[in-house]
Amino acid sequence: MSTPFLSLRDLKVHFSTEDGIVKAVDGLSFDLEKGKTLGIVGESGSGKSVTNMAILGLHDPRNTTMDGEILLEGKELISASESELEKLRGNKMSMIFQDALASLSPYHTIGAQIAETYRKHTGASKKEARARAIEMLRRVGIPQPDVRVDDYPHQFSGGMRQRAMIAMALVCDPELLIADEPTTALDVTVQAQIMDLLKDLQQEFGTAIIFITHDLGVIADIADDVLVMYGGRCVERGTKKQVLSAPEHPYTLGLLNSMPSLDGPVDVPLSPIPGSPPSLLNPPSGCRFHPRCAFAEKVTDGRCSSERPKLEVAEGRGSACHLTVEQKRELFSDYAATRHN
Amino acid sequence: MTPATPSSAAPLEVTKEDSATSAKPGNPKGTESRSPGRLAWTRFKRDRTGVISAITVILFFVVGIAAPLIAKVYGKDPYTTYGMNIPGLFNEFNYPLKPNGGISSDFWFGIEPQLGRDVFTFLLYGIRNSLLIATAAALMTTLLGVVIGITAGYLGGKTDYFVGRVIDILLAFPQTLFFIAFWPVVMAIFVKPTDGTPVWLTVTSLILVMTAFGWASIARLLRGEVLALREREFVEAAKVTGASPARIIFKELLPNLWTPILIQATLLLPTYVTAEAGLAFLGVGLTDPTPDWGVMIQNGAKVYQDDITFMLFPGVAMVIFVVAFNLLGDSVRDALDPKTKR
Amino acid sequence: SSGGGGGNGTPSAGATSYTGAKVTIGTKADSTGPAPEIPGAKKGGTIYGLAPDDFSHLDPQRIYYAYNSTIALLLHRCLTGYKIDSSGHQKLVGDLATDTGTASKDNKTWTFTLKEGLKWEDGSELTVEDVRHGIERLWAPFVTESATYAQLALTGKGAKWRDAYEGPYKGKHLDAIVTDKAKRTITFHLAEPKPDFNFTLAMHSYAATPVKLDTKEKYDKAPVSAGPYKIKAHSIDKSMVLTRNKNWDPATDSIRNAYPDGFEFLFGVETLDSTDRLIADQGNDQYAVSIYKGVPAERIQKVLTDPQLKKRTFNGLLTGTYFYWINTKRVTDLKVRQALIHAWPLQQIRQIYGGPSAGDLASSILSPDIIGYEKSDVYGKLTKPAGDPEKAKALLKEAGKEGVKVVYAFPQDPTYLKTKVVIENALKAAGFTPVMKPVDSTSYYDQIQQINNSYDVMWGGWSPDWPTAYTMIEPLFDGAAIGNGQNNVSQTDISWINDAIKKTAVIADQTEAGKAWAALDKKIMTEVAPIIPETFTRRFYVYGSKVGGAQFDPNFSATLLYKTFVKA
Amino acid sequence: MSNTNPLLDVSGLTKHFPIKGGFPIRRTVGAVQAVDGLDFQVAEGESLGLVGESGCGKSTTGRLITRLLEPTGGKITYRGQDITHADRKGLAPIRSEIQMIFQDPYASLNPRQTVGKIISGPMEINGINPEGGREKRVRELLEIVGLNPEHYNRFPHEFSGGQRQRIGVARALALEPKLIVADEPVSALDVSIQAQVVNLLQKVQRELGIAFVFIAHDLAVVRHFSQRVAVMYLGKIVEIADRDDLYDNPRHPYTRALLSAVPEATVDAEPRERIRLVGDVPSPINPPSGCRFRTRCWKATEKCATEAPPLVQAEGNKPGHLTACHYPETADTVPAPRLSKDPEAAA
Amino acid sequence: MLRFLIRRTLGAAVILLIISALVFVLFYAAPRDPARLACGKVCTPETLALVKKNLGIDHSLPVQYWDWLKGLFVGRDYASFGHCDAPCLGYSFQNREPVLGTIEDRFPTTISLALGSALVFLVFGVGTGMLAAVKQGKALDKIASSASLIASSMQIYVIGVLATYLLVDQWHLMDRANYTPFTDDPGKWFTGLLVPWLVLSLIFTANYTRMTRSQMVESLSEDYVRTARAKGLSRRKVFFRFAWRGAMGPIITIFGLDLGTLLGGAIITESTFSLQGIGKLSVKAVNTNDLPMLLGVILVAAAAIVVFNIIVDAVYALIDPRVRLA
Ligand SMILES: Nc1ncnc2c1ncn2[C@@H]1O[C@H](COP(=O)(O)OP(=O)(O)OP(=O)(O)O)[C@@H](O)[C@H]1O
Ligand SMILES: Nc1ncnc2c1ncn2[C@@H]1O[C@H](COP(=O)(O)OP(=O)(O)OP(=O)(O)O)[C@@H](O)[C@H]1O
Ligand SMILES: [Mg+2]
Ligand SMILES: [Mg+2]
Repeated sequence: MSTPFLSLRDLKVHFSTEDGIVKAVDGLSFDLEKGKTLGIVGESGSGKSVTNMAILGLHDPRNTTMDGEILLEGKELISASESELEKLRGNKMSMIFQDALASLSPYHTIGAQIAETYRKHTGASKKEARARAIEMLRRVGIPQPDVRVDDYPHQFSGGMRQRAMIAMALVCDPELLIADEPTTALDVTVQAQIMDLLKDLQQEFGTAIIFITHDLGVIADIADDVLVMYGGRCVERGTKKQVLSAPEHPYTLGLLNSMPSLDGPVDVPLSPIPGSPPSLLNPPSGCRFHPRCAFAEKVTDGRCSSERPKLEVAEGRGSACHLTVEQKRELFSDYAATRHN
Repeated sequence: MTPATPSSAAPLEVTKEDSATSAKPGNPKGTESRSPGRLAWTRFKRDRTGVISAITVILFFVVGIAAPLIAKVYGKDPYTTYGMNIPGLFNEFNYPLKPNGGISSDFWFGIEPQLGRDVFTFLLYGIRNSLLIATAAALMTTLLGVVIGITAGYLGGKTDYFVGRVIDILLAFPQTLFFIAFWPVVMAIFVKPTDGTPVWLTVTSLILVMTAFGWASIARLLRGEVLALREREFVEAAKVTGASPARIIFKELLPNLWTPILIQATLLLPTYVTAEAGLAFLGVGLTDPTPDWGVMIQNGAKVYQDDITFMLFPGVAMVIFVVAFNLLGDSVRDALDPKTKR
Repeated sequence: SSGGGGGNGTPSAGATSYTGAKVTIGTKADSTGPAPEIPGAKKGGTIYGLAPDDFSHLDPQRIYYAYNSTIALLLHRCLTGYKIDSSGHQKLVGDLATDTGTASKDNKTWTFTLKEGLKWEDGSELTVEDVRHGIERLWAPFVTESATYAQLALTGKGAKWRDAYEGPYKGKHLDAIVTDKAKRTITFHLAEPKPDFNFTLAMHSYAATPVKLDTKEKYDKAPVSAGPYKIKAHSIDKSMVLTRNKNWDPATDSIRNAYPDGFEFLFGVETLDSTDRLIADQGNDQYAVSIYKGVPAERIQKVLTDPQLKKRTFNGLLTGTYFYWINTKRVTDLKVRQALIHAWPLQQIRQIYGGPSAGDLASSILSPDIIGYEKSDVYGKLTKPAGDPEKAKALLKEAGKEGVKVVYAFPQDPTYLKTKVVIENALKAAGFTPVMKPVDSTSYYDQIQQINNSYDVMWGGWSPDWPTAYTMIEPLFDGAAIGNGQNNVSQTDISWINDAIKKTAVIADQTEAGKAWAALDKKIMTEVAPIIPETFTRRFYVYGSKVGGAQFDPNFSATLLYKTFVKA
Repeated sequence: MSNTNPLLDVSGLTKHFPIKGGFPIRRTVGAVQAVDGLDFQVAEGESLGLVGESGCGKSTTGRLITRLLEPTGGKITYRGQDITHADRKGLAPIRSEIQMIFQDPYASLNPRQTVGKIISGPMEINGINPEGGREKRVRELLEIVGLNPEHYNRFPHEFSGGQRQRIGVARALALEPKLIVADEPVSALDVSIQAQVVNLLQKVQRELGIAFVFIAHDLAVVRHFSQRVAVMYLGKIVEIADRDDLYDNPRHPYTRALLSAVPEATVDAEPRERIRLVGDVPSPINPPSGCRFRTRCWKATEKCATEAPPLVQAEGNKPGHLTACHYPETADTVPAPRLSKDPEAAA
Repeated sequence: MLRFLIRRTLGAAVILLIISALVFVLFYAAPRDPARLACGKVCTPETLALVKKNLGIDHSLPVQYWDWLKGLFVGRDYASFGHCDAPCLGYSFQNREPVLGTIEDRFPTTISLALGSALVFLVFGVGTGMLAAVKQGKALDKIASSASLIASSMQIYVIGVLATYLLVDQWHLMDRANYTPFTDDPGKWFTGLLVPWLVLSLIFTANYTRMTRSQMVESLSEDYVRTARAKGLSRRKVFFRFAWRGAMGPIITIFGLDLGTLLGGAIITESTFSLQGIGKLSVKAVNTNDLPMLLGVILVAAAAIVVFNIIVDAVYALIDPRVRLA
């Protein structure tokens, strides 16, 4: 196998705050190929955004320590200089942020913000860049792009803003696109529009996409591979089908079970995951999920609370859990039964 | 019986040192409760600049409050014209004979040129009076601004409109000019022509006038804060349960406004200390026989060429105080509101 | 001129030999120009004048305050004037007039003859009509600030003098003044005898104003000069530039030298600031003088202890006396008034003013530059200047008024707030119950000049309008001068004083008169004790290093501008 | 159907927010027609779900029912009592009976009050003195909502989002209400936590017999929680029906589109028909004439532009299933076309 | 925009009207008589009445105010000054000059002082503030912050005299404070105002340093700044084009208000340096009970504040496209 397009090796991102060290990402690895979409799911605070901001090198070096490797086409990014990163950002790799209103400068027109990126990386003239901006807006489905190009973000609706964000991220035809919960704040109808758009664009350009969300439904819609994060670590990964229909980690299973569906039974209570997400300041020892895990006592010697489970990945499939395969098969099927009657 | 709950004024504790013992009883089974005020206090304690500034500021207040006591121990008062009464202290021009402004074991900070009062006690009393005025004015300004601002913000409608216009007018006033122009008016209202102007009256009117002009900006700020807070869901939650406007203002809104209020108050105090000095320069406020920090500096500025010492003590003290208080203000702000870093 | 408005009396000084100017009456020869040359003086250059305020009036008829007179000396000319020698002695001489005038036996008719060659700045001739016009203008409704001595003397109607004449602008002249254009004479027919009327006419209120060039109200901004300089530019409250008046003939003027080609006055420079500028002595400040304000107390030490600096100073006593009025209608007991005088801490007060150099202690009403001044010290204040609380206590006891409440009023001004401290201490020590009452300094005189005011002792001062005692004793102690806005603040209405004033005022020989006034001074102090004399204030002036001829104007307590010159 | 004696009866409910402007004197120049003539009932113990896109007026409806807002028109009747324009005093007796749960678990709790105070506050205001004292009752409530009663003295910031939402529920329960308006109570929560709260609410509804107006934009959650569901679009109810009716047999095109846009976390199930709506909800300041959905509807005709469809029981509907559409969908309608993405067409 | 301006101007006019009425009432509430001061040393009741008539204050208070107001629009005739053209602010009691003329004469000084020092404190304040924001937490940040704080806690009348003594008199580094019109001699204008500029800006600089720093720190943490970085823009560009743009608003607001206040006269500074501006004029008007002048300067000062309020709002709308003027 040749070197993967993007590869993270044991990434650690720690923040020093006045309350102590926040281990936001604590040993994360994954690979991503071109033209593929990796969906990252996880609860709020599980380190999804931190991971991806780390790829772009956007963390403030004053309070952040990064460890491990981030390789983009074999090139190490953690140790890369700021000017090297500047050349990559917005060009080879770009990012769509969750809150489009806050993430777009309120002081500049949409067009200017898109054109600026283009000019920076291609050295195009103002006129060319503007034409490019209009073209991008048209491509993401903004009506009357030649007029709206001179609007300010606050004049756009939520969905249009998100599309403008996408246009901005794609203006230099990046090879890697990171979409950080691009649809979470949007209505389902708009969300569907955006996801269609992303899929189309990927088909057209073969972009590698990292799609962050905490909604498994969205993952099911868009991703090829899925990575489930919990407390700054990857607890499970595999193809969409593998993860969603045969989860190997109790957390993934819990997530799936706790989701109400449009066609399931309605009179039984949902099966939530008890407890609340872990603190990253004082994370639980061993497996970070063990305080909420329904099967923790099934593992002998209290290993769940003392020993960090390894993430064994074989052919892109793996999970970090002390339960044996047999145990899982047995225990999980019960739960699965309660889900689909 | 309702259990002891931290009072709504809890955040105020951050400025007091003796709050460390509160909140311990009534905390069942070690579930330690950390009120927002307590958290701020913890943050504040960690801030070295803040603590040093706080100590400095407290020192000034202690010195001011204890001025009569200190003067007694020291054995002098700020009114006696020692330089004139005791031969050998002054030269023929009424400047201290000894170098460095006449500093000696008797007169620690020297003696005042011309009148010959003791600089040390005079400074103590000056600090006392200035701090009294500034503190009282800052408190009253804040109080008035808070009450008006919150009321206008919460009630909205006509009240808000009216208050808003009054604020507009007040803020359009050239304030210093107004002070100097209408100070005599204020005094004339209160003093019978046959009576001397008692010092307390000067002080009171100064406080009143400063308050009258100062409240507007605080009120405006708080009005804005209330407008924002009013939309918060917990206010609606209170409304849904039938809470009266008074209850909402005092129990729901006010506790959440302590942060801006405290910040404003800490900004106000040093401003008032210097403003009071500036006004004294323009002839408004306390005048010479009553010890006043600002008047002292101003007199010092006149004689500095011959006796720099006399300007140095009050001047340096003022710089230290204002700087310390501003730094303290910053620290308080950081502690209360850690997100917005200065 | 009188005690100045409000609280600007901060004096300062230093021990020198100067003890007040002698005043004499000059002869016709003294009145004949040109003025004697000053050794070393040369023509040319510009002298700069610094002052906190602009002149409030330039129209001579509206000039009364001494400060305005300092410029009036350069622009306006009266029938008489004072010729001042280098030691500060003054002589009354004829200015426009050939001499100091001729009085009739009864002192009710005064005749003056104009010199020849007198011209206005436009070259037109200055005639007796212009002199008369200047006096008639005093009746114009816009002239409200002038001295009133001549008006009173000419009409004899007292305060109703305005009713006697409707002013010059309705075509009529004042009957009491007769002019003869051909003979160049002007004759005043007074309603009452005035042996010192020629002193009165030296006041700038009585300067000549050209009939043809009179612009009425507007004249105040642009007067026509008859003096050695004329106004070239005037930016009100900021600056004023004077240039030579080519039509002024030195031969007609025995008083004024005019060496500089011009003057430039800069207004709005506070006293401390101007003093520092003069001390620093840089640029144009080397050619600068302070027009009116002396060195403030804060800089006296610096100025007097630096020998280089001290060389650049002159000083003089102010014309008047500073004292404290005792309201005799409220403090009716003579013993209490005497106790007050005994208790008063003169020395401490002067210390605050700046020590011995700030002035001489006063013990009488009249000041040293008054004709006939005699030192008298009825209450031994000069031997016990710090106050004699024992004696005061004893007197109070005698009067049975121990612990009596005394309300002391003073202008709210840094200096008097300081003297208040020592006065309060002294009064307490002497067994009084003092009430200290600061009064807004801008309206201080208004308030104490209300006859029904509620003050017992009031700070104040008085300067004579010319150096005879009449102008001190009459306004201060004549029963007729009691009234709102009048100067008999002590409210003494005692027949023997009133009579003595009337009698003494008509003594023709000013030396004789002087003696009589001095005796009256002593008698008033002894038997009535209506004031507490405080100081004869001394003022120091610094001037730039390139200024020559700077000397004190004993008459207006200022820099004598027309004697200055630019050093080569 | 319990329409005979509903707990809450809303008819023609309207709320227009005035827009100020004009020159030189400010006046009202227009209105945001946030809610425009709603009719629905809530029976005792029943849960009515209210779904719709952002800005369609769901929250406004909730706030009108709880009388946080003054209705512009229409009528709100609670247990036969007209409370449309009741003032604070008039509302006092029923204040304890209608309560609210809010969306934002951070903004809805006063950060300066302890949990105990937050929950006992409503009792204090309404003068309720339960047996054993308020503190005891608060501890009970905390237990009911699944929190540690010992957390009585803690401050909201010491709790996670889900826990905070439980505090909000406890506060609403403190007054033993008959009706709770829950405005997106779980939208701000993580999936894993969301289920906890939904379960809690369900428990509360069932065990205490409390009626709910459950506002949400997540159709799956609403389906799980509500017996009846109303779909709103731009200030109007476009469809209201029993749960199964609505989800299985949506008659309004908008309902259909909405249902089809929900992503499902299943990979093996055969993909549902997809309807992609284009564009955004139009502005409520100038809502489209006639049927408000027509600008995004693939079936719109002339008639839709001129005639506003009434909310009626369309042909083929079960009783109580009301639809406001001129051309309601039928079960066997061919799947709607995947709409062209030509933006111009939508604008 | 035009509507906004018209509406706000009307509002401003009302405010100024109220202020002038207030000044009138308050002025006469004091136990002082402006006529008495103008009346001179021998002030008999007859003379006093004459003076009152001359000054135009021989009527009741409301009539006086009405006369004054009318004068503003149609001019006014005085017994002793003659006609005064509209807009007539009256004649000064003190120097009997038209108030408007005097104010016009003094205004350039105040404008020069205000603008010059504003430039100085803007450049220094904002400059150090930005520097401090870049070097957050580093020594430079701390030095800049504390130095500006110390400077701002000094009193102008102290620093003013000290600066003059040292810079001018002792070391001969700068010229003595003095106003020369720019049109006369730009060089002298500059050197004459340098010391007051520096001293006056001292107290402001710290404020701007602190404000700029905090605004920059805040806006550097904005999401859209992060976006700008994610686009690959250089630090410099991110800093100036994005962060600074966001920080500008509040700074400009405060700056406008400060400038408005300064244009009403920097009273203490002008007094300390003997500069003949509006501030000094106003102190003199107070000290001489000069009602027309006082009214004039208060109105000018208030107008400056009000006008700058409007300007600030307008500028804000220009900077921030989200703000709509109503
Ligand atoms: N600059 C920072 N300093 C300190 N802590 C940080 C910083 N940035 C993020 N964190 C912490 O790191 C953890 C992970 O944050 P992250 O933003 O990656 O979560 P997320 O998975 O993206 O969550 P969400 O779904 O809410 O976006 C959180 O606990 C957050 O508080
Ligand atoms: N106080 C108000 N003043 C003016 N307009 C308002 C006000 N409150 C709401 N609106 C407007 O009314 C419309 C409906 O708002 P509402 O909050 O009810 O929507 P919603 O359905 O709850 O949306 P979301 O899902 O975003 O919460 C929106 O267009 C909103 O902008
Ligand atoms: Mg995130
Ligand atoms: Mg809502």
